[in-house]
Amino acid sequence: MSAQLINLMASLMLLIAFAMLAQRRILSLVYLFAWQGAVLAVNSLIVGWYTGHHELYLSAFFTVLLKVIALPMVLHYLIRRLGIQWDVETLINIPATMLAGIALVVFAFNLALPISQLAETITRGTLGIAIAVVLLAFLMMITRRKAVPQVIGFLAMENGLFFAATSATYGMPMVVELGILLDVIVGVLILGIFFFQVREAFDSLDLKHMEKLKESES
Amino acid sequence: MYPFDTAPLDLILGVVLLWLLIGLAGLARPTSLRFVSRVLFPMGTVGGAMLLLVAVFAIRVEPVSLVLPLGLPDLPFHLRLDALSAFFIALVGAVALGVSLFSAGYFRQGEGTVPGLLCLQYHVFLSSMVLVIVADDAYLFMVAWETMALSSYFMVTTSHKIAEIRRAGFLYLLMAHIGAIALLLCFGVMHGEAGQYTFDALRSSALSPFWASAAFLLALFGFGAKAGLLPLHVWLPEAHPAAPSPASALMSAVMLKTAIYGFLRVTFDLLPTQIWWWGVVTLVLGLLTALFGVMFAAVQSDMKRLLAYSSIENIGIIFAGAGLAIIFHAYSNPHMAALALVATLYHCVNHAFFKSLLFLGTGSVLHATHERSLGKLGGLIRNMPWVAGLSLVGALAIAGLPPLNGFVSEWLLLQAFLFSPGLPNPYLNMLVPLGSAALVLAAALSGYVMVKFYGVIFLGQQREEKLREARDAGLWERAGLAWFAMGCVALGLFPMAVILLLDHVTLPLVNFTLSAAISGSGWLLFTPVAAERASYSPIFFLLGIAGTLLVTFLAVRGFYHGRVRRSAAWDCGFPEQTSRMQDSAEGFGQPITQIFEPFFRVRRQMPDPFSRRPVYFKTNEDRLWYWLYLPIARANERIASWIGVLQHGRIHLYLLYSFITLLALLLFVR
Amino acid sequence: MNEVAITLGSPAVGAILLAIYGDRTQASRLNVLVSLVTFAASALLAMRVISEGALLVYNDAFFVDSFNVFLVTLTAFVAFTTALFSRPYMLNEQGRGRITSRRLRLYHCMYHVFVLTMLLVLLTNNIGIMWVALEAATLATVLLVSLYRTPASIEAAWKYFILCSVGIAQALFGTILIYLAAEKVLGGGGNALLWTHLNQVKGDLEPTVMSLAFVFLIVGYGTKAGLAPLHNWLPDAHAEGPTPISAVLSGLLLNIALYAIVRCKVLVDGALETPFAGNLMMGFGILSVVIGAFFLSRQKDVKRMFAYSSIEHMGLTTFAFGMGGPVATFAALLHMTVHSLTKSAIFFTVGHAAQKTGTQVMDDIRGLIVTNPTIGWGMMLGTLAILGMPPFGVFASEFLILTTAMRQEPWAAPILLVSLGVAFAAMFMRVQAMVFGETTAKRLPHAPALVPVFVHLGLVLMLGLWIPPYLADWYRLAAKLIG
Amino acid sequence: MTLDIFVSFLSQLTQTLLVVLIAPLMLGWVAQCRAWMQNRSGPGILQPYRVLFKLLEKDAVLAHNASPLFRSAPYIQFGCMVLAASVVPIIETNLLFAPAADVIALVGVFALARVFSALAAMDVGTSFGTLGARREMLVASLSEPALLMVFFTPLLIVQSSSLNTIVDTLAHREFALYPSLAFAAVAFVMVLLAENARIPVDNPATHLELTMIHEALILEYSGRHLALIEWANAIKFTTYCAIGIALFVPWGIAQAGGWQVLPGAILALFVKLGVAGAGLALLETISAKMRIFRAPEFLSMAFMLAALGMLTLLLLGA
Repeated sequence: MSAQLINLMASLMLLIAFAMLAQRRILSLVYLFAWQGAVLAVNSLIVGWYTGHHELYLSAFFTVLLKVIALPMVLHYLIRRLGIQWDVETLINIPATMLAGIALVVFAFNLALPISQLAETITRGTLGIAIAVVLLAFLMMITRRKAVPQVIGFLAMENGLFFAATSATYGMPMVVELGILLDVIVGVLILGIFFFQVREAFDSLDLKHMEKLKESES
Repeated sequence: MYPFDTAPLDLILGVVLLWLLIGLAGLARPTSLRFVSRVLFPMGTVGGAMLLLVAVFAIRVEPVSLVLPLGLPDLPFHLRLDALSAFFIALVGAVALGVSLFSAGYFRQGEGTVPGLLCLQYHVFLSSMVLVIVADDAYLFMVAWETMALSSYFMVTTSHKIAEIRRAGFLYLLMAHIGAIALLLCFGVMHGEAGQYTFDALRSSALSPFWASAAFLLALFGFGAKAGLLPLHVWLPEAHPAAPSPASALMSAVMLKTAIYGFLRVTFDLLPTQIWWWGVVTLVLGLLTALFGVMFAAVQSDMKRLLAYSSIENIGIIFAGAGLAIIFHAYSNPHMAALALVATLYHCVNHAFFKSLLFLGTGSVLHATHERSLGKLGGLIRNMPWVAGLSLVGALAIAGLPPLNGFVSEWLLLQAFLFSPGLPNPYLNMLVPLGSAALVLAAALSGYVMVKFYGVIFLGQQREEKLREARDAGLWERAGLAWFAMGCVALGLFPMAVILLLDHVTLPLVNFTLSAAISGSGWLLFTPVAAERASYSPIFFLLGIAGTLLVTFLAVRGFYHGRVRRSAAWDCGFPEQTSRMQDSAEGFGQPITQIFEPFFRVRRQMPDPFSRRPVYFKTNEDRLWYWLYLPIARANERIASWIGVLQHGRIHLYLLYSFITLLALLLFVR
Repeated sequence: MNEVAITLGSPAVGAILLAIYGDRTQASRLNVLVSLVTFAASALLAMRVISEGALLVYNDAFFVDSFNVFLVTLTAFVAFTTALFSRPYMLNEQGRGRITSRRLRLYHCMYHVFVLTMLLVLLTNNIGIMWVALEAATLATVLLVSLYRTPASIEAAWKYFILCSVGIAQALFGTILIYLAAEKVLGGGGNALLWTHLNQVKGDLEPTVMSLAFVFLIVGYGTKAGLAPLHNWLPDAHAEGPTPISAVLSGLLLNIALYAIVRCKVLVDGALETPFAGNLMMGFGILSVVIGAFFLSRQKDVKRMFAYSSIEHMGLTTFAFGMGGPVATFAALLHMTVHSLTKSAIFFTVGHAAQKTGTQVMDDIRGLIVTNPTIGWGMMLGTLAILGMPPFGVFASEFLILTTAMRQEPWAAPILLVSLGVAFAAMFMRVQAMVFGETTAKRLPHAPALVPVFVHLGLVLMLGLWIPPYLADWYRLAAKLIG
Repeated sequence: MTLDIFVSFLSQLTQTLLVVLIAPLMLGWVAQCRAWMQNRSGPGILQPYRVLFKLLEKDAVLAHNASPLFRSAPYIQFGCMVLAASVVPIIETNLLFAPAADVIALVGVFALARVFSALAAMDVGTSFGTLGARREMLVASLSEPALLMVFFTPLLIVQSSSLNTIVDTLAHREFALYPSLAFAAVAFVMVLLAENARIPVDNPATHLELTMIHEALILEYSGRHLALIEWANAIKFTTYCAIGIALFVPWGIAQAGGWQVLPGAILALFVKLGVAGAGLALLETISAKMRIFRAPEFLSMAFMLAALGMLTLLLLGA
């Protein structure tokens, strides 16, 4: 029963990750990111409930607080302030990206197999999905042309890592969890400041303006 | 035997310390010329004399070694003084003595680096050379070696505001560093057990012939780069002229010899075996270098460049001798190996003496006339009799004329060459005598070069007005020059004394001494092999010439008269004689350019026949520069630009790099 | 144990104080003072570790052994000298109107946060916290890199932020994997991430997981250490940030990241008993050396050039650590030390040179030795030192590394040597042109503080000729520790 | 002991004086032969002596800027040549001075003299003087290697570089054919022509400055200086011939001291010199002077021949 639930959550994570990869509009990206956070939180609740690791509740609580409420709000605010809610053109066209993503998933599952055999958690099957989510987020960062989607990709990667942590080891020790969360918060704050700096320097968040520093001619 | 009660190595270290202190003292009052030149340099002279004295006695004593509490924790500085190093130390001391004397009167205010700093560089240079020679482990050797390069680099770039000098300095340090890298590889190849890098460990390391040859070739490359062996010579004619004359003298006279020392040390001492083709390679390279150097010297029009190229020639001769020694040693013919080795070492000393003499002479000329180009000098024998007279000795000696020292070493080397038909290898029997012909050609051409050098600078009419104000060198400078001139004469007249010292050097290296053959036939006659085999007696020689000269003079005066009338030069009755009618430096070199045209990269600019003020210039460049060095530089740039494409400025690509790296590694792990 | 407290506390306090008073005129003095306190505390700590051996404090939260304590001292020392240097430098920058007093406050505050995070990375015993602190170090410096708010600096900061964060995210995954492997041996909970505990049981850790973990870790921390091909943020960040930051980034942060890698390598080696981790590090090392060397010969911006030289030297150090064995590790530690001393000294001189001439373009910097001999000689000697010219210490370490390579990895030695030759040609040509020649440069309002430069170079010179016995033992201990 | 030193000293003295005195005669003889071959009644064999005495009588005229080097050069050249003459075994091999210089040192003596003459020529600083110096040094620097290669062949046969030993062994062995020596002999003649400023390399009788080599060197000399130089050159020429004789037709040279053999040796010497002079005269009559830049080719030819001789020796052992 629990296993099915967890696997459901895992597949939801993967689905959302693909959706993000495919998504063109920034705002919907933000919503997807929020959903991902929610799924993550639910997942840790379930795991915590079934395995009796009650510190997972706390981490679930923080996840909701941060990744379902705070970050999306901040991003939403930024996007409206900077007036960039419109669609994001990607470097490679979407279908190609999807194909690459699928290849990555296969690779991730293969990679996860030996590990998940070692792990004796009930959630071990989902480790492959966790790696897949991380790699997909990575891919998304590579393919996106604007600054904000890149950041969202980065946060998605963070989610993937959390998911991996919960699924592989029922979460990291509390200190570390808190530290990571702290880093994420600070990072996002800095990013907030940063967007404005970028904006005032290039009056756009398009990364193609940020290709001055290089070694190759022309 | 050994007169001092302190161990020789300690005394030598004391001198090194003294020199370093003198150098630092220079920083105390960096701008005061009087302090530096009247106090510090004379003290340096004392150090040089001390060094010479100690080393000459130390050649005879047993090797002594010492470990300093410095260096790497597992590899402290090891020092060792055996006959070979003592011999080269003596060389350093002798030259340092003379050059310091000269420098005491040489430096002027407001020429490039401040005197104090120059003094520091100068003395650090000296001490580093001594340390190179007494070093007994790879680390200390490398440290001293590079310190030597560094300190001399700073002296080369003294007047760094001139672009050519900056370029010369850069080229010099680059080549020195590349050579040092090769040496590092060489020591690495020879590594002893458990990564010990003391020379003892290197000696005891068992090397397969392949690795031994690798080590040898690396050593040849590294030391050749420092000595200016073809094709690694390009820096030398740039760097040596750029430095102030005392520095040039030290670099040519001693620094190149440290390379010879290292080469002999590695080849004969550290490497377990010698293979005959090593000798052939060295011999051929040496002869090529000698011919190349002398040819280019013949066409130079800058007096210091000319001397630099002549240094290349002499280095070639020295390497040829070393190669011969290797061949004989490899074929276990100790007597001839000893002969060749003695010739090599003897030529090292000789070159040190006459090259310092000539470089210092050019220094005096430079200060008297502010002119380096031969085309603007001439007739200085009238204004500067001292410098001219002493330089004449040097010029004759470097031209290899009896009874001066240059001839002795070349004579010995030829003797060694003439024995090669005794070798078991038929090809060598045929080829080595031809090599001797190349050697003789080089020697003869060096005579040509020296006539050009001396005749154009000191003889003839003065080519410029300002030369009339030229003043002769001061006392200090004369003293320095005189020291070297005396050395040239003494080394020429009393070779036996030196040979007897050199026996202590050859004995450990090729385990043979010439003393038996020499002492066989008195001290008057110099017979390195056997009296009936070959003999040469400089004393008789001098007596013969001088005696006849005296007799003739008296006879002519007695039977006839000594009347002399002065008048204008006849010159086949040409009405007017201007100084521009004499051969310019280019003119004098022209036949050489014409005969050996293919060796040069000649660029001429002929004047237009109708031009009011005709301009003519001609440059002879080094083909190797265009064949070897520029291609390498271009290749480097091309690779760099290829790699440069990687850094494209797009963050996506950078992320992609990390991504691919990650995936690749993961695949690699699975 | 209170040394640890002061060492970590003083920068924290300093950060808070300077966050409030950072814009006062005396703030820079306070800055120096705080760094001095940190340095003093770290020195005391070092003495105690030398006398009493490794110590474990605050129920195993912090761990000081001979490996990290020397890095702690080094970090605190360079941080202190950099603070000394940055005082006149920043005042000059303010005078030139490149930064406002508010940004000066930000600078002072963040400087200490940065130092704090680095010290935390070194001192903590928990590899999870190590990760957190390293990420925090990135975050602390991002805003410093973009301090000038020029488009270039913002671009650099953006790349720095994204690349390092993404990279370090991989490191987090690696940490998770280690945790996964560890909790089967040590059981769950906090102890499973304590390095000391892990070190005791490293033999029982699951090899496959550990090797996977190390891949993620080296990609992650390697990005921060500037290993090619993950180095791309490094030259931009060094070139565009204020020079004191370039100095500490180059001299300290890279070391810290490398430290993290080595700590993990110890565990992985214990678990695998194959040279897997070492080979991986050697590969990255060689690649970095080659790429760094060849990039050098394309540089026009002086700080960029020295950034690439840092990449090259980090590569050399990584290679040495990868070879392993007492000598190589000894050499690597020595190289870390001399590199950070020399490189920061060079950046000091470069900073003042750039201020004098008002540009970082090397073609416009000429004749430093004429206008300001100290700067000129500092840059010349520093460059010669970093290029591995004896008698400076860099040569000592390079000598050991190369000779060991010749013995253990003969294939690598020629590659390294050629790269070193190329690097020499490229760098020395440019530096000579900057130091020598004619010039027209003006004086600076605030006299440059060049004492740090010559202190550093003096130390490097000493290390080339004589390594003090206790320092040598210290290195030996550390080398034994790392194996 | 003392006695045979005394004997060797005496024979040394006789030989040296002999060469010094007959040297002008040799020149005169060659000139006379040439005259006869060209159907001229020549000036007579003793002409060179007359010239010398006339020159010695005259005042020496020096240029204003002539330095001491200029005045001392003739004496040095003369001294060098006398030394050379006294080293070569001409009438007998037991010479006091012979060990002072072997063949290599002998070449050194000639080089010393040459360098001084070249420097002296540059001293006054006239256009032709420098020109002469340049050409002289060029020719010399090419002929010296050839000369040494010539020496190497007999030297390798005898395994000794001292002329005494060479002559001793060559003169008093049973007659054998040495093709290598033949090569060497031809090369030696070519070198001899070049070194002594004879046709075809140089023309001692020329009056066209632009073709001068040796004459241009001594343009500024006059009076006793000129006389000494001419005499020195005569000695040089004779010594060269003597060397050739000693190397290639040594028969007749007395081995050890003792008066009874000397007359025969002297007689043999005169005959050989006479023949050699006549041969040279013939050579000079039938050949014409070549351009200065042909000289290198000429000398490299000589060098090649000498090297060939040595190689044949090493190859055939004969």
